This record gives sequence, C-alpha cells and structure tokens, in this order.
Amino acid sequence: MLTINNLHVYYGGIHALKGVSLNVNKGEILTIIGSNGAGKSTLLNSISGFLKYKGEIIYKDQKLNFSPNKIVQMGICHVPEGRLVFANLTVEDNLLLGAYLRNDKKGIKEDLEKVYTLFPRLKERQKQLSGTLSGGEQQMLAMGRGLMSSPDIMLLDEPSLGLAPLLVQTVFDIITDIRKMGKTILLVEQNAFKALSIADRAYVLEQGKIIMEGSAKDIANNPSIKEAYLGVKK
Amino acid sequence: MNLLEMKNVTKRFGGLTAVSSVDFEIEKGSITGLIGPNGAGKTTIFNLITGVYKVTEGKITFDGKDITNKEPYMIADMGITRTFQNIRLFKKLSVYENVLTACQYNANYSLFEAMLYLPRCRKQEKQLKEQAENLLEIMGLIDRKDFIANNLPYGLQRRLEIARALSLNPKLLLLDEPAAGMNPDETAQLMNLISDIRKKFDLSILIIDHHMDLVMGICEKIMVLNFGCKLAEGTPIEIQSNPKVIEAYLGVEG
Amino acid sequence: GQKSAVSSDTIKVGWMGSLTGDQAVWGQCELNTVKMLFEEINAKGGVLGKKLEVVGYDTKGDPQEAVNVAKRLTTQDKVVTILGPNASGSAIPIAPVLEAAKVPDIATVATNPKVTVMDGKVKPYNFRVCFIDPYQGAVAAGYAADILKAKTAAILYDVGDDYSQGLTQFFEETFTKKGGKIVAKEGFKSGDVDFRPQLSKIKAANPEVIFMPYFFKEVALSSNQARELGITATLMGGDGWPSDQLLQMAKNAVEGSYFVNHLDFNDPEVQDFKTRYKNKYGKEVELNGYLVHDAVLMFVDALQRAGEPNSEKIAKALEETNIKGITGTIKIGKDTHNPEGKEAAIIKIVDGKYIFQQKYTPQ
Amino acid sequence: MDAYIQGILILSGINLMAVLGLSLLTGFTGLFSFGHAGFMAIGGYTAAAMTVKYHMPFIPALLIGAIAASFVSAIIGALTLKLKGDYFCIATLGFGEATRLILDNVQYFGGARGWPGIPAYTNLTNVVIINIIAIVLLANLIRSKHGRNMIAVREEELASQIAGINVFKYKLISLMISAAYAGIAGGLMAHYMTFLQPKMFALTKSTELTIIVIFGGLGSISGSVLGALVLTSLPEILRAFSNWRLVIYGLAVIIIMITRPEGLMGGYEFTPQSMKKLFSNLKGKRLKSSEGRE
Amino acid sequence: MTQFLQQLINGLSIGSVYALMAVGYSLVYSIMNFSNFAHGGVIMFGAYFGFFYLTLFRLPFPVALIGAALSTAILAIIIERTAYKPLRNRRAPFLYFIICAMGMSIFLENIIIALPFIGPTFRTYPEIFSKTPIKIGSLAVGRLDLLMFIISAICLGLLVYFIDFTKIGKAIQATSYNIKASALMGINTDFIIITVFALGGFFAGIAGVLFGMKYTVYPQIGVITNKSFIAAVFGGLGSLPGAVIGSVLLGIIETFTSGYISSQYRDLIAFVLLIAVLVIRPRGLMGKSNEDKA
Ligand SMILES: Nc1ncnc2c1ncn2[C@@H]1O[C@H](COP(=O)(O)OP(=O)(O)OP(=O)(O)O)[C@@H](O)[C@H]1O
Ligand SMILES: Nc1ncnc2c1ncn2[C@@H]1O[C@H](COP(=O)(O)OP(=O)(O)OP(=O)(O)O)[C@@H](O)[C@H]1O
Ligand SMILES: [Mg+2]
Ligand SMILES: [Mg+2]
Repeated sequence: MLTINNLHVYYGGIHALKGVSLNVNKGEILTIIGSNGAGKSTLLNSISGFLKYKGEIIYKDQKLNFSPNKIVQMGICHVPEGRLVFANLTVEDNLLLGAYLRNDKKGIKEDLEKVYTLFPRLKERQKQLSGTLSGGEQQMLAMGRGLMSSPDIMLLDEPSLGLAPLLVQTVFDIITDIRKMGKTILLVEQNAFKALSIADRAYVLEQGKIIMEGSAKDIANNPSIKEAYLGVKK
Repeated sequence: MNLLEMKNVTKRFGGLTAVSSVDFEIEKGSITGLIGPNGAGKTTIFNLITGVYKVTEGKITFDGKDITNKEPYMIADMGITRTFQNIRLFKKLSVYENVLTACQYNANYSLFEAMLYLPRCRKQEKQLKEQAENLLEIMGLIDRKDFIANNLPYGLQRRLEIARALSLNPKLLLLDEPAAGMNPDETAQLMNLISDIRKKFDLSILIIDHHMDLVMGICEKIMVLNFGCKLAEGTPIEIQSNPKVIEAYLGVEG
Repeated sequence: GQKSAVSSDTIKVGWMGSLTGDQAVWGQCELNTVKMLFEEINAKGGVLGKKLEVVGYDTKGDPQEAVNVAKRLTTQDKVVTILGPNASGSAIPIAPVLEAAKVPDIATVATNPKVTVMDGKVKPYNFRVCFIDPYQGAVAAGYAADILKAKTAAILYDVGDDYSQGLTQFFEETFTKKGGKIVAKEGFKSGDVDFRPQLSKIKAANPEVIFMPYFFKEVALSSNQARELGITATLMGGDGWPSDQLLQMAKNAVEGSYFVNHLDFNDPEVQDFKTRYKNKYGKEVELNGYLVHDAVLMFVDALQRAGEPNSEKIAKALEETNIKGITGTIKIGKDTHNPEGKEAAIIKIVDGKYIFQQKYTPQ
Repeated sequence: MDAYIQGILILSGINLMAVLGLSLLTGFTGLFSFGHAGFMAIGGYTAAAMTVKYHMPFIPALLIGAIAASFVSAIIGALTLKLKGDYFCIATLGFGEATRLILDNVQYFGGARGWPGIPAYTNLTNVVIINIIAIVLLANLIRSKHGRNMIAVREEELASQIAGINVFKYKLISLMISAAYAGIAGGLMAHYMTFLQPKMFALTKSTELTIIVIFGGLGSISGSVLGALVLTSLPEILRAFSNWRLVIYGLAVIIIMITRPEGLMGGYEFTPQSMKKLFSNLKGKRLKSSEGRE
Repeated sequence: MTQFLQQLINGLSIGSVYALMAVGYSLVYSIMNFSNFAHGGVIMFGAYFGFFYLTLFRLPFPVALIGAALSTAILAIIIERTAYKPLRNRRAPFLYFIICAMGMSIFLENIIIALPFIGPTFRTYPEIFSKTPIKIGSLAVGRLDLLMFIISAICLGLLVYFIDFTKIGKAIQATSYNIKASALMGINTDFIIITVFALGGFFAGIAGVLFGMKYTVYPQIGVITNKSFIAAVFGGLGSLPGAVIGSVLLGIIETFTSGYISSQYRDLIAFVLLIAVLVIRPRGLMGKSNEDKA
C-alpha cells in the first residue's frame, strides 16, 4: 500500500535519514521503534509532505510528491508529535476541522459521536478552547481529529506520549479498533512493549537507518531489542 | 522538616476548578511523585508553585516564607526551579548558552560594571563559565555544547532543561513529565540521573510522570490527584495497591 | 585636454527641491521650468558665451536630505549657484554649507524670515525671490479687516507645517491689531483629509472670514467640507492656494474666496511663459514655476554682472539685484536679501477663474 | 575628504548611534519600536536647549539629552512594556507621533517652523569617537550576564522568568539604554544640522532606523554598523536617479530581505575569534542557519 | 445638541473610512500574524485604478469599483508571491515580513511618482454623486458618506458571513491559528493565504476608490492607513469585528477631541486613550488571545 525506497533527509548539515526503505501492507499495524532522535518523526513528516527528501515514496501506485494537503486528500492522515491542536478553537471545532475534506454531513456527525464515545473526556470539554486542555487531553483530541478525516492509513507519532497508564491502554485498544475498521496504521512509539504487542510487523530505526525488521513477535523476542527498548535488564 | 507546604490551595479557570483545596507537603531532601489522570491538575499545581498562575484560594509556603502569588522570577530566586511539560528552551541558542544564561543567578555585578567590563565583572563571568561547563559535564551534555538547542533530540532537550534548572542552585526542583517520549532504557538512565543530581546538589525533587516504573522506582512519597482533588497520598507500595488509584489511574494491569 | 574645454564651456547650476514626497508636484514643476529656461537660454547662445547646465536633486522635503544635497552640489558638482529649495525647513539648515562653500542660494517659495536673516544678521549666501510669511499674513489680515471690513475671523491651520504656522501667527497678530477678533483657531495635522470636526466647531463660532493658510489639496477638501456643513463665511488663503487642481476639486466651494498671490496669472506679461511651459510639458505651470522663473532671471542677471562664473562674485552681484521679473519688480534688500517692496496680488475666485483684484500692501 | 563625503559619514554615524540602541532593543531583547525618532527628538531638543539657552558645552549637553530621552522612555515603558508584539509596536508608534505633535505646538522651541541657529558642534571626529565608545559599551553589555538575560527574554519569556530573570526589568533597561542612545543621536543631529524641526523626526525616521537594524542583521552589532553605512549612503549613491531613487531603495530592501534571510550579518559579529571560528568550523556554523525543527 | 449630533455624524463617517481600510489589514494580520504595511500602497493603487477606469475607459461606476477591487486583489496576490512567499518558505521571523512590507510600501508609493504618465499630480474623480449633502434640520449628511457607510456595512457583512459560515472561512481561521496543523487537515494553506491576500486586496481596492472619490487621489494617500493600523490595534489585532469597532471608535474619539477639547492636540489625546485602553485590555477590545498554556 505504501512503499518507501531509499529515503534520505537532511536538515542543513545533519543527515537525519540515511537510505530508509520499508513497506506497509494494507490493513496491518506496522510499528517503528527506535530511540530518541533516531529519525522516526522525520520519516512520518516526509511521508506527509512537510520535508524535502531524496528517494521515493509510493502510495497506491502513485509517487507522492505533492503538498501536504493533497496527501491528506489521498487518504493519509498524520497525527503529529506535539499534537498541534488549534489552541484557539474549541474542542468541537478542532474535531470538525479534521473532517475538512469531507462533505457527507451525516457521516461527519456519526463520526463525531463515535469519537466522543471513544474519548468521553472530549465530550465533557466540547466547548473548551483546546489550548487550555491538559497534555493528555490534547493528545486525545489530536487522535480524535485524525479519525474525523476517515483516512485509509493513519500515521501515529507517539500517541501514548504523556498519557496516564489507564489511557495508554485505552489508546492501544482504540488503535486495534481502528484497524478493525479496515484502516492501515503506521505507528511510531517509544512504548515499544505495548506497540509490539498490538502490531503485526515492526521495523527498528537507529540513527537514520533501519537495523532490523520482522514480525512483531520476533522483534519482541529478540534479546538485543529486549535489552535496548523493552527495558528488560540483562 | 517541610520544605514546601500547600494549604487549601484552589485554582479556578472561569467555571472550571482545576485544583480544589489541595493540602500537600514536600519534605526536605525527598523525592516526591505527583501522579493522576490527564487533566487532573498536576501541571497546574506546578504553575501555582512557580507563580506562573495566580492562586485563587489558599497559601503556599516555601522554606517558611509565604510565596503565594509571587512573580515567577522571585520564586526562582528563592530556590524553586522547574522543567516544562512542553519543553521551553531558548531554542535558537546553543546548549552552552542555555545553561550559561541561567547561571546569571550566581553573579551580581551591576549593569554599569558590565558595560565597562570592570574586574568584578570579569572575575564573575569566568566563574559563570566554569560553572556552566561543569554542569554540562555532569549532565553529559558537554560534547554537544555548541549544538543549537532546538536541534537536539528530544531526550537531550529534556536533559538540557534540567541542566538549566540546576544552574540556579535550587533547593527544590520540579520535573514535569521528564520521561515523556523516552523508551524504557532511556527512562532507566533518567532515573539514575535524577538520584545522582539529588545527591550532588542536595535537592528536593517533585516529579510528575506517567511512567510508573520511574515514579514507583525513585519516589519516596507519592500524591495522587484526581479531578483537582487529592485522591491518595503515601509510599509507592501503598499507592500501587490503593484500589481508588487503580480504578482512576493505574488500571488493572499498570 | 578636450575634457576641460568642455567643462569650461558650461556653467553648472544646482537645483534642489522635492521630487518625491508630499510636495513632489511643485518640485517637479520647478525643475522642469529650470530645464526649459536653460534650454532656451542655451539655444540663444548661453550666458557669457557659455552654456548653462542644471544639476537637480531630490530633497524629499526633508531638512537632512537638503543638507546632503547642498554639500553634494557645492563640493562634488561644483555648481556656482543653487536654485531652490521651496521649503523653509530645507532652506534654513543649508546656510552653513553655503557659507563654507561660498556658493549663493536663491530660494523659491521659502517664506520663513529666518531663511535669510538670523538674529538680525543677514546670511551672506541666502537669497530668495518671494515675499515672506509676516508680509503675506499681514496682507491677508489687512485685506480682510480693511477692505472686506471683517470684524471676526476663524483660522484653520496645519499644526505640523512651518508655512502654515508662520502665516497663522502673522495673520492673527495683524488682524487683532486692526481691532478684529479671532473667534476660533483650529488645527489639523499634515496628511489629514477630514476637517469636519474642526469646521463644525468653527461654524458654531460663526466668523465672517475663515483663513486657510495651507496648500490647495487641503484647501479644496476643507472648503468642500465647510460648504457641506453649511458654512457661508468668506474663505481666504495664501500662496498655497493657486492651482488648477483647486478649481477642479472645489470649484463651487471656493467661489468668491480671496487669496494672496505673488502675481496676477492673467497679467499679459506672464502669458508667454505659461504657454511655453504648457507646450513643452503638456501640463499647466504651477505657482512655483513662476517663482523659479524669476530666480533664473535673478541668477542670469547676477552672472552677467559678475562677468565670470565665480560663485562669490555672483553672490556679491545678487546683492545688487534690481530686475523686473514676471512676479513683479525684484529689488534685493542688502540687509534682508529679500525682494523688497514686492507687492502682493490679491486674487478673487469668480466663476471658477482667478480674477486679479488689486496689488495690496497693508499699512 | 570633501564636505559631502564627510557629511554622509557623519550622518551614518548619527544613524548608527540610534541604530545601536535600537539594535539592543530589537535585535537582542526582541522588542520592536516605531517610536525611536521620538527619543531622538527628545534628546535633540534637550541637548540643543542646553547649548543654546544655557550655553553648556557639547558633551554634557548630549548626556543631558540622553538622560531626558531615557527618562521619558522609562515612563512610556512602565505603561506599555507589558504589551505584546505589535501592540507594543503601535504604542511606540503613537508615542513617536505624539512627541512630534507636542514639539509642533511648543513655540518656545520654534514649533513646526523649526529652530535654527544651533551651534555646529558635531564633526566627524567626535561622531566617530562617540560611536566607538557606544559600540564598546554595548558589546560589553551584550556579552555580560545582563546581555544574556535580554537575549533570553527575546527567546522565551516564561523560561526566562523561571531562570530567575525579571523580564519586565530587563525590557525596561533595554528600552532605557536604547532611548539614551537615540537621545545622543538626536543631540548629534541637532548640532550637525544646526537646525531642528519636528518634521525631521517623523515616523519615516523611526522606520528607517528599524529597517537598518534588520537589514544589518538582528542581534549583530557589526551588522548594525554595516547597515547604517550602507543604508545611509545608498540613497546618496542613487541620487542621480532622481525620482526613481526611492523606487530602487524600496526594491533593494525587499531583495535583501528575500535573499539574505538573516540580514547582512544575522547573528554574526566581526571579532577576531569569530573570524577564526568561521574559517575553521564552517560546517558547524551552518547548523545555526538551518531551519527550525518541525 | 445639533453640534453634538453633527460631530457624531462626522465621527461615524470618518470611522467608516478607517474601518474599510482596517478590515483588509486585519484580515491579512489574522492569518500572517504581521502588520502588512504595504496595505496603504495597495489602497492607493486602488484609487488610481478606479480613477483611470472611470476617466480613461469611461466605465460606469459600479463596474469601475469592482474592476478596481479586482485589480488590487491581483496586485495583492503579486505582492504576496514576490515579497512574502520566499520569506514564508524559509520560515523567516515576522520582523522580516514587516521590513519587507515597508520596503514594498516605499516601492509602491514611489513608483507611482516616478512613472511619467502618473506622477505626483493630484487627481480628482469625476463628480458621480452630488456633493450637496442631505439635510436633516440643520444637520448635514454627505451623500458619499452615506454611500461609504452602506458599502462598508455590506462588505463587512459579506466578509463576516464568508469567514464564519463557509468552509473556506473555517479553513482561513484554522490556518490563522496553525499553518502546519491546517495542512494536516488537508487544507491547502498556500491557496488560503492567496485567498486572504486577494480578499484584503479587494477591500483595499474598494477603500481606495471610495477614498479617492471623497478626498482625491495622490501618491501619499496610503499614509492614512496608519490610522487604520491604530484602529485595528484598538479593536484587537486579527479580529474583524474588532477592527470595525476600533475604527468607528477612533473616528468618534478624534472627532469629539477636535470638537470639544483641542484640535491641535487631537492625536496626542487619541494616543493617550489608546494607551489607556491597552493598559486595561492588553489585547485591544476584542483581540484574539495567543496565550499558550505553560
Ligand atoms: N489556562 C487555562 N485555562 C483554562 N483551563 C485550564 C488552563 N490550564 C489548565 N486548564 C485545565 O485545568 C485542568 C488541569 O490541567 P493540567 O494541565 O494541570 O493537567 P495535568 O494533570 O497536568 O494533565 P496531563 O497529565 O495530561 O498533563 C485541565 O482540565 C485543563 O483543561
Ligand atoms: N529541524 C531540525 N533541524 C535540525 N535537525 C533536526 C531537526 N529536526 C530533527 N533534527 C534531528 O534529526 C534527527 C532525527 O529527529 P527526529 O525528530 O526524526 O527523531 P525521532 O526519532 O522522532 O526522535 P523522538 O523520539 O525524540 O521524537 C535528530 O538527531 C534531530 O536532532
Ligand atoms: Mg519524534
Ligand atoms: Mg501536565
């Protein structure tokens, strides 16, 4: 569904991605794990069109070299690191903006209700300016907003960041639910343990390079991964 | 002896009560945890302590002095510093400059002496530079000294924030989700770092975090907040087994 | 070599004024006039057998630029005389530059007394062809009191403009001295386009005459607005008024108004110049054109009497000027460097035309 | 050197004096002012009053002008420094225009008609000396803790507060110093032109100063020096183009902004160390100019 | 009483001129977060377009009005593409935008003066609406004033509808808060920015024509926009209703100050009031808050 070939990204003098290649299959949860600064966010930003890169990204047999808004139109939804909610708009306005490209009033309304049932906290805060939400609440909003665009593939950048343990569980449950709705998910996570437990396949990204790939189970059982990312002591 | 005391502290935003009548103490030299569901009011408490928000009701004392509603810089001067949930570095300055700037607290030469570059200014500047390098050394940032802060990986940015906070020789350090965005291994390193600096700088520390391994691992005492109210308080063991906390926050499996 | 032969064939004359900014209309007309006159003179063989060449620079109406320009003209371009500027604010600060370089300047419509005389001492290198603010203000006030028999007057003026403040001061002094009463004195700020608040207040004071000492754009706007508000008082003004544009913009509103001018536009003696300018540039000549015309005459006359293109000698010769220009007789006073006894012309606007009333000097 | 070139250098120096102050405020403290011509006016009129009406020597008169400007800035600052960004900017714009309006009305100083006959004390030598002193003082200030605090305020106010920096105090200090510099520039101007007129301190003067600061490069003293020289002489160089001159000037400003995003010297200084660093470490330096993190 | 009512009418009519200018400015501000000082230049071009359409091409008034507005909309787009887009692409700080805008404003004003077939001459619109006012008792209401008031009201109504009730309006709001996030929502931010500039330019054109009709056309009419900047700040930057209310208030305040206190010190008093408002409400009357949570 999504194929990336030999991707290079530079920030000025910093070579952030050094020839990354990967592919995402339809309907799977693919997770990318890697430590701080490995280049995970950079990868997602390249896919959604915010960065200039060398190499190619192919989506549904088309080369992606459009502006971000066109890419969204093609059904790719990116829930970014740092959430980027519209601080001065209310929670509900944020959610509705998520559905900006859609025209089916009824579908939008249904999806809104769906999001509110997934995240009841958002319903309570419907009319609050989203800039004043707590960190975790903003994270929920960003996820909810992403869902509102009813995408084919979702790029999630550390969705559990800053969430309370109870909610982390919920978020991962939601991700599984979303997949059940027939969507494809590319998940970037620090919480490798959780991510691997719900993912089908995984890649490990280190210093801009893919150093390992395989089924989530294999990766989770790999001893060096266990040590480095799962916090299992020697 | 209590370093910080909050008495009956309430904060309202319009109709919303973010923190409601919280009583809370931090013992000198301790590492205390502050946990609770998202939106419980944890960051708000930090903002109240550091003077970023004004207290609606109640009183906060630090080291026996009333600090309620003082300006943030005064509170910093008195010895409370913090890091932010959404990192706030001097983004375009280098790592070294970030720390050196905060070291300003330790020099007292005047504007006039600065403009004429008089001996006192020279001497103190030299000390500041030494102090800054020293701190970077301790925090393991010395080899990235000339990096622009914004270009550092996330984890190091958090470290830098801690380094900056330490430059003021604080008595109390408030850390707002220092482990956010870190993987378990990095979190473990952070835990070591926190215990290290507590010893080296003779600090008391208050931590907000959602990583239970971290909080349970290093805190001596934990307070749990829910909907702005205190839900529970106690040692990690007590908290972990408290059914109210499990229901509201930890979940069955944790 | 050849080069010096060429340069000794021409005499360079400087010009400065506003080519950009608020007063660009007048500046560009001045420079055009000078160019036209020099071409004509050169076509007839020049002066002292040499051709005249003008070097003109923009001052934006800014004093600091004026000083730069004066320095440039005197030291780099080595002009023998400078014509212009039209603003007193530019003419005053260039005096030290002129003195250092010993180059005379003939200001065109810089009407502040301090342009040529400072603390009772005449500045050796500053001259002008126009009459001065006190005179103009007094003429207007005298005419209002003595001829129009007005007992009450109101003033609307531009607080931020030197010319406007000057005229206001002397109008007020003379008018009160003659037993009249200023019933309202209202200000506005350069750049304003709406004067109704001030005019409404003036209307309430019900004056017989309203003195409007500023430039035609504001005159047109304010007189239109005055009439809109139902003010019927006689409007009066100074030499900032005359322009074709005034009539275009406020034909009915200024009907029956009076203003003080340097000359009578219908005087047969100026018709020739008027048509020459119009033929060449396709535009009507502005008032500044007439004055710079006379400044050129003054310069050529002085140059001829000096006998050589030497700036100091020209300055000496300028002191003895006594010629007939198109704006009247120009006899330079030794202690003032002003054209003395230059009578003002009173013009009335009748049927959308500038009709000369009389030459007038107040007692 | 002929009087014309000297004149331009003197004017560059006068502009530079004002620009240095503004550079502290805008480049280092991050506040934007459209009212600096107002401080120049206050400094100029005060200094001229001292030399003309009280026959005081030049330098003390300049200093009194600087103090007057600084004093007024303290009052304005106390009222408006709490305002953010453009709000502060418009407040200073209003201040500059209000100052001019008052001077237009004060007949004691000649009102709008201007004030001629001020002694010609300013010359190239004293302008250069004063500027050198001003630069040294400013450079010392900037690399001291006080300067760093100002930069911190520019970067991130809340974080500065938490680092124990009294944000308001440092904004005020920066404004007062920059007003004092502008005041001295005004005094120099008065005694160079030998004439003062409120018109000389119009809004365009303030914007010209700001343009120079940013043109030269924010947060760079060398940039200010270069900017003042280039932008003061540019209109003179273009003089021959008569009324196309300002068209070209406007274009030049746009083109520099587009093609040199950091201004002429953005963030860099001409110092022996920096030159060494620049050559030895070109690659490292490039990081500085790379874009912000997404 | 008549005096009072007449002054009120005067104030309202001046205020509606400011409003028409302030809206375009505020619109661009709300999305780009910088003061577009080139707006005055665009208004001036609008006045010239209208004048030439009416006199040279003899178009009927409504056609000329819309034509001028469309022309300035295109001009505004060109300005955005040439001067601001390159800065946007490199994420330059807002100061660079302001300086670029200033350069543009210098350029626009002077190109008009320099072009030989336009030049600095004042031009008068043909008299389309009678200058004799409508009389109500002894009160006078200008026909053109009435027209301006009505056109302003219609334009503003349409604009508010457009922003608040259409999808593209929502997209404009979103973009004004966070460009990157908007792009993530599938909003074509580049197109939105063009739209906003075009709208701003459109209003500038209408303002220019009406202004020209009432007050004649000349290269410096852009200066009047300083007033609408102040009005927009008064009302709260980036808020359209704020811009309108600020403008009307400023018009009335100026009028009453001139009428009842002192016309000489009018701007000074207006300035003091402005400061007072900002001290009490640092974001103007209805400004959007940019406060971010610590
Ligand atoms: N400036 C503000 N205006 C209005 N409401 C606010 C403001 N700041 C915080 N709140 C509200 O107060 C509540 C507590 O927020 P706070 O940031 O303290 O939560 P938190 O416990 O830190 O949560 P998290 O773990 O998600 O960071 C939230 O519901 C938030 O929406
Ligand atoms: N705008 C930028 N300019 C310069 N360098 C950058 C920029 N953004 C990221 N980098 C660098 O690129 C590398 C990859 O960054 P990226 O944000 O993609 O990492 P990440 O894997 O998402 O890390 P994290 O887990 O901290 O989010 C890091 O070394 C970072 O310092
Ligand atoms: Mg990341
Ligand atoms: Mg929080």
